[in-house]
Amino acid sequence: MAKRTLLGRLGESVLIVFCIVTLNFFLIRFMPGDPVLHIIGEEEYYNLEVHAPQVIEEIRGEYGLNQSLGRQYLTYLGKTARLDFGNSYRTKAPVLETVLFRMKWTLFLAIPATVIAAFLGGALGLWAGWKPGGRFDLAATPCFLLISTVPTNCLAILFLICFAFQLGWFPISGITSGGLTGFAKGLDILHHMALPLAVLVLYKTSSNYMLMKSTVSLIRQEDYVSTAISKGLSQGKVLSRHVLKNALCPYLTSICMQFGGMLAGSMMTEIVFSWKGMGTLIYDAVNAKDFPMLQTCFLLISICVVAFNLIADLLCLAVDPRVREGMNHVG
Amino acid sequence: MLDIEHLSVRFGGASEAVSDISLSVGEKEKVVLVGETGSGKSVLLLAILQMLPASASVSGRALLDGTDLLTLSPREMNRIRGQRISYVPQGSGNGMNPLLSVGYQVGEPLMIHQNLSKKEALARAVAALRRFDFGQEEKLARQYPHTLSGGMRQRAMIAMGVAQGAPLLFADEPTKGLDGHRIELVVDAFRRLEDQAILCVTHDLRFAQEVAQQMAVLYASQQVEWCSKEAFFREPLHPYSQAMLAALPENGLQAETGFAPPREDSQLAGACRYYRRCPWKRSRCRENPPLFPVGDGRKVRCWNYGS
Amino acid sequence: MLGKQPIAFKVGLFILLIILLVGVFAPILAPCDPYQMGTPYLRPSAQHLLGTNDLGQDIFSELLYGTRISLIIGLVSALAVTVAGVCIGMLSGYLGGWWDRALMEVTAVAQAIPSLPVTIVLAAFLSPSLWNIIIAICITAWSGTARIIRSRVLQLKELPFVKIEQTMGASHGYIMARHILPNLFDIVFVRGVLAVGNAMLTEASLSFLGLGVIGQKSWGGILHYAFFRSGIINGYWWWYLPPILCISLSVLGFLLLSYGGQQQLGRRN
Amino acid sequence: MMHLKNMLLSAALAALLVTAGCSAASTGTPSGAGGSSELTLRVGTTASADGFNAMTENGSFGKLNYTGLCAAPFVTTDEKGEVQPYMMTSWEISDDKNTLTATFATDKGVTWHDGEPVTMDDVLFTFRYQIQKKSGYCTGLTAVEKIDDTTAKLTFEDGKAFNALNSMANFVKLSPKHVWEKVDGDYKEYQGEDASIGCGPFRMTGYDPEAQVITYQSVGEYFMGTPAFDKVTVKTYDSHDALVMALRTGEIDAMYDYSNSLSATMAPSVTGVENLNPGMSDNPGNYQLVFGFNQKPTDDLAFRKAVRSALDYELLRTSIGGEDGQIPGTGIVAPPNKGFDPSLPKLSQDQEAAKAILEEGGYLDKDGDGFRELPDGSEMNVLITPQYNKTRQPLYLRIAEILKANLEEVGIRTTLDEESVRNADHATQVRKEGTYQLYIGYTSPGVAMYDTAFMYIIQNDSNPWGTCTLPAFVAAYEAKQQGRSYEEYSAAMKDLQAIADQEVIGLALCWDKAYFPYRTDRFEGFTNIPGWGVINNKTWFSVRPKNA
Repeated sequence: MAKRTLLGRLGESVLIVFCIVTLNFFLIRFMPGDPVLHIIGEEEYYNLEVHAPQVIEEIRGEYGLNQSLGRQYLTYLGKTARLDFGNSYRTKAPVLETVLFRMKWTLFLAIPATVIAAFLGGALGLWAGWKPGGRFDLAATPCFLLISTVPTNCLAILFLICFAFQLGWFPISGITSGGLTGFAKGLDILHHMALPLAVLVLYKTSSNYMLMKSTVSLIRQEDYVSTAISKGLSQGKVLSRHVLKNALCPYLTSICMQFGGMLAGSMMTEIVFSWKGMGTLIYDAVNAKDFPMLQTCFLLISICVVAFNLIADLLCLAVDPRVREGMNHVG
Repeated sequence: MLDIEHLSVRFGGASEAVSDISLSVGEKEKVVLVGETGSGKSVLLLAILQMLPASASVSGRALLDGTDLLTLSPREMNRIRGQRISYVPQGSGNGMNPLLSVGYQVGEPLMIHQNLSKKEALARAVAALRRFDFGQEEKLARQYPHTLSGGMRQRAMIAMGVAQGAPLLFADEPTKGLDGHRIELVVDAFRRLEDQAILCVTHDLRFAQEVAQQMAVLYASQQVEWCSKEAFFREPLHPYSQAMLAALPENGLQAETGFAPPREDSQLAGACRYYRRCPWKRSRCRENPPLFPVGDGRKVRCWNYGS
Repeated sequence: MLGKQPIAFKVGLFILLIILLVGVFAPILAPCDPYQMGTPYLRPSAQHLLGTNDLGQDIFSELLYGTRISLIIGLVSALAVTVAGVCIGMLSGYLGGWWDRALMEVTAVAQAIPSLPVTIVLAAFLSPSLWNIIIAICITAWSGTARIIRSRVLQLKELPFVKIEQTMGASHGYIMARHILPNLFDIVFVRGVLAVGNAMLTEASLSFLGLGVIGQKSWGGILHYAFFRSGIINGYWWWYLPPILCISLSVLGFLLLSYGGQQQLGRRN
Repeated sequence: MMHLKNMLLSAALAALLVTAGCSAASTGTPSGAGGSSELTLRVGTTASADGFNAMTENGSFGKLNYTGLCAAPFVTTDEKGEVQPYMMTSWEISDDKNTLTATFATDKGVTWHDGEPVTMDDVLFTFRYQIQKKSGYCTGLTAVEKIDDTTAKLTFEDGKAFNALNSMANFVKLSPKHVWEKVDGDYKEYQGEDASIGCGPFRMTGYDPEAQVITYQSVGEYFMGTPAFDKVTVKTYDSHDALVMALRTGEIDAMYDYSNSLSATMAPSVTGVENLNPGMSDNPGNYQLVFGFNQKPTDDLAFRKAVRSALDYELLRTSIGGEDGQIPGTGIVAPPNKGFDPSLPKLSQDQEAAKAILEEGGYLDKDGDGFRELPDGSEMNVLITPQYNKTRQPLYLRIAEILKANLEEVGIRTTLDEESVRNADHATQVRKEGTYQLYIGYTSPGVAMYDTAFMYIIQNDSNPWGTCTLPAFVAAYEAKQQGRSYEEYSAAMKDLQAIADQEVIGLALCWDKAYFPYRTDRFEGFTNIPGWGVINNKTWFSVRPKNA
């Protein structure tokens, strides 16, 4: 039974990825703007336009941009299947290489942020949800609520101005200063990472906190919690064995979604702190109309989302016997 | 062993959810509290176990073998719960954790209070289940609560309550939401608990008749009568008790007055809570009567029996 | 009715009421015409409470007028997102079968698409009119609502009154409109109100990237020029902080409203 | 199973990690010359750090090559914008302006960065490649012939020799034949290690993609002089804001950003800061408004004159040029340019005069809606089109707002061409087809030095930009293009400015300053070339460490 569901979900995921590949192609191909302008650069383009417009057409042919849309789509599908994502219009470098390099740095920022926030938000939310209206709840909830009302880029900018520019505690931008090796470089990267990490952790913690708090405060009212207390379990055991276990399914689902979205999730923070990850890559690619780059980024992001959705399902399957037996009332 | 004296519970600034309840449960004695849904029966049990939210203020005393449970610290209370008093929640509700196996949950108190290993606790849980003749108890122990029927679940929870061997059992509406046949199974389960004292709240008079030795009647959060089962069914004193009995099918369903408590705002401040419905009401009843002792250990809250 | 609502709901409503009033009465409240140009980069003074921008326009008046466009963007986006989400979720949940599969597949695709990047791509390539910005904000935002609505409809569908109507031969449209939809109200309310806040946050992000509405005064637009006309580097806090605060305050208002609604929801279930 | 204790423990650990990151902050060494004892000039830019192909002009590598850092140009320009020798050491132009006979530094012991000597073959290879790809920098070049090992003859058509010499300055660099002749296909696609090889004073030695830093090492003795520092690092920042912060915190020594000086609105952030020179110079380039001569009503001189009188130049001056901006003259080109005519009047706002001109020209508001109609009575709605440019867009939009407000004050209804704001294609199409009415654009310092803002106004065979075909203007423009010396060029420029004054073919919106700030605490001897800043072809030989 579970095996069949699993296979079904896997097939569904593949279908979703295929849809996204298709959508990717058409979404980006229907955007206005002449990609040739960005392939050869603005100055050169205007120059050629005057002196040798046929060269522009030649380039168009070289990149297959003069073929019919259907043909272009088939070519694109074939290439995607072979993991050939082509070269960047802008830098001419192989797209996959660039994307993987940038992905590494996004993950370097996003994984610690997600993990830290998962534990921090979870623990704090558990505490606040267990004692709603308590002193901790009253102090923490407004703080986290406020954080989630500030646009990410604004908070990031304020952090940048305050801690990096005015106080000078942190470097302005980038991943590392360059010219360093070994341990010194590691420290330097940590130093560069502190501010963007802090911003990401704050946001993720606040949303995790809210989720955990509301889940726990609902579970708290469940009869089985009273039962557990009536058995004489200590508070810690009630929380860990009964409350947390029941809160885990929705919480893990949400954390998995965060993991799934992490490739694009830190975009604004990356842009503000010039962190050379996927977010800045996408932004630059949008500005440069670097279609192959955009398509590859979108594809990877989507695969990541789909994969982690699958993982979330698996985790819930492991935690919740009701899901295991295919019943339709989770949550 | 348990003596409750003038116990009242109030939530925040609202009116009392439980008001002035006095009763006692002797060794191995079965006491049943009857009253309509919403009369505050369950709150009473939770109040004694100190399981109400912080917003509740509890007054009065609840002496367990001489110690007032209401004054114990949470840590001390943890040693009472499950060990001295076990609690059986409503089977129709979510009283069992959906994510843990039945066996684990039945055996859980043993792990805490007797430091048994999981395996030993499980074996004891199976033994406890066996007391109630489920059949295929090992399999049942491995099952999850959502696969059980309401009656099964209720009996499993009774097993959970007795597995540890606590001398006093609190049961909350054990027959709620069950059909006749399943009620019989639950009654049967209760009958097997000869060694335990039981304080059970229910709205089901038939169930009370099967199980109780002593009865307490609650009306609009207030205890109105306290007597033996026999006395109650033979000769109920309070008009509300009489109305309840009259409403039983074998007595002809004579319930034309309707006896659910009226809404709070339509009650007369300070008057007897049954004033609006009472066939005997007179001017004296504009003042709420205390519980009058009327001999044989019976008590009743009505001006007709005292002055 | 209001007396029984949680305090969060009331506070949220109060904040939003004030913002709404400011938006409606902006022409009366504003000390200057926000389009009137004068001396650029004035510091805050009695005449210009928050100084002037790079064109010498009064920033305080800009803020008051900006309330309108920002609210419109938020509300219209939220309306579109919620209507789309409810329609798709309801059809999918109620009709079931192939409809359900197809619509849920579409929803899953929309969820897997990176929403902010797609929004940025659209905003970057479409002309910067108010409506295009709203389209860019809405394009993937409906999927969460659709899923939640669907699972609620699946529950509602099993309820006796719906079953009875079905056996009596009532049309699907009638049942959906008369019985399903009214029972979704609370969930729609909570999701819709959240969507307003999200749309406003997205607009702020777009403005930061230079992809916001142009020509009309909105909070995002004020921020845009504060970012790109050197308000940050020169430390003109009176230029970039007030729009951030306004955005945060209104998002807070909507958040409290939905938070209160959620509490209400939890209480009823 | 996750236990509460573990969870809290992990949370505490996570918090520790964050604080560790923070404490690293206070002990770390944010600035400094990278830890080595070598003397490094640290340059910041906003051009992206990707692609190290000397045949392209992409990214920070390509843009820095305009200064002859790694690749060596044939000729450069000086502060006055006049051509100066470099790899081309001397030249002579024939009387028919079709032949350029030049000597090259192929006997000065210059080597490529891989050790191969620079020879006349490389010179011939470079020019032939320019001919083959129809380079705009060498317009009219048809042939190149070797005379001896240091001399070659370049043949042009249409008398373009002097013109080409000027337009190739800084931009056309000598390319190593031995590297490129083995490359198949498009040179610009080549990604090999040796694609960055040049024969300039610095050799590219490394690129750190994480730090976005390119490193260059001095080659030591060089025929143009020997650099007084060992290394140059070029770090890419994402915005001018970040660049200025880095300058102020001392992360870099100077800014280079070909033709993209800091916006004047940022001037306050670099003035009055310790150890920081704002690097202000007169900008040879300018923002301009161009009229569409193919469209009504902008083809009408009366209308153009009315627009000239309607605009608020004081506001434009401060919006574009800040405190240091100047109200421009009617001749469009800015003071630092060759042939600038200081005698022409400054622009000034006189809305009453504008209204009077419009009345006289027949632009009346007959239907009483507050806006004027065309003389034939049909509705008038003038389209304002800003040039498509991502970084200048906010300013273009602000300028459009000012124009809109000013023109509406004199009764001219206007609309912003929103389509052109985001859609580069549409913007290009509008420009190519010449269907615009009011076109806001920018003349970069590079263009201003020789081609000038008039390039955006003229319509001729080789120009996709302008729409103006007034015979006198076209004649003067041709005379400028074919000038054989700076005298001839300047005379033609004076004529062009006079025509601009009389015919109102376009309007400069502000004569602003360029800001290329640099630090003064580590180096001295900078030359600030207008429109380029202190990082230019002189930098590598004249800048020296302070107190050395």
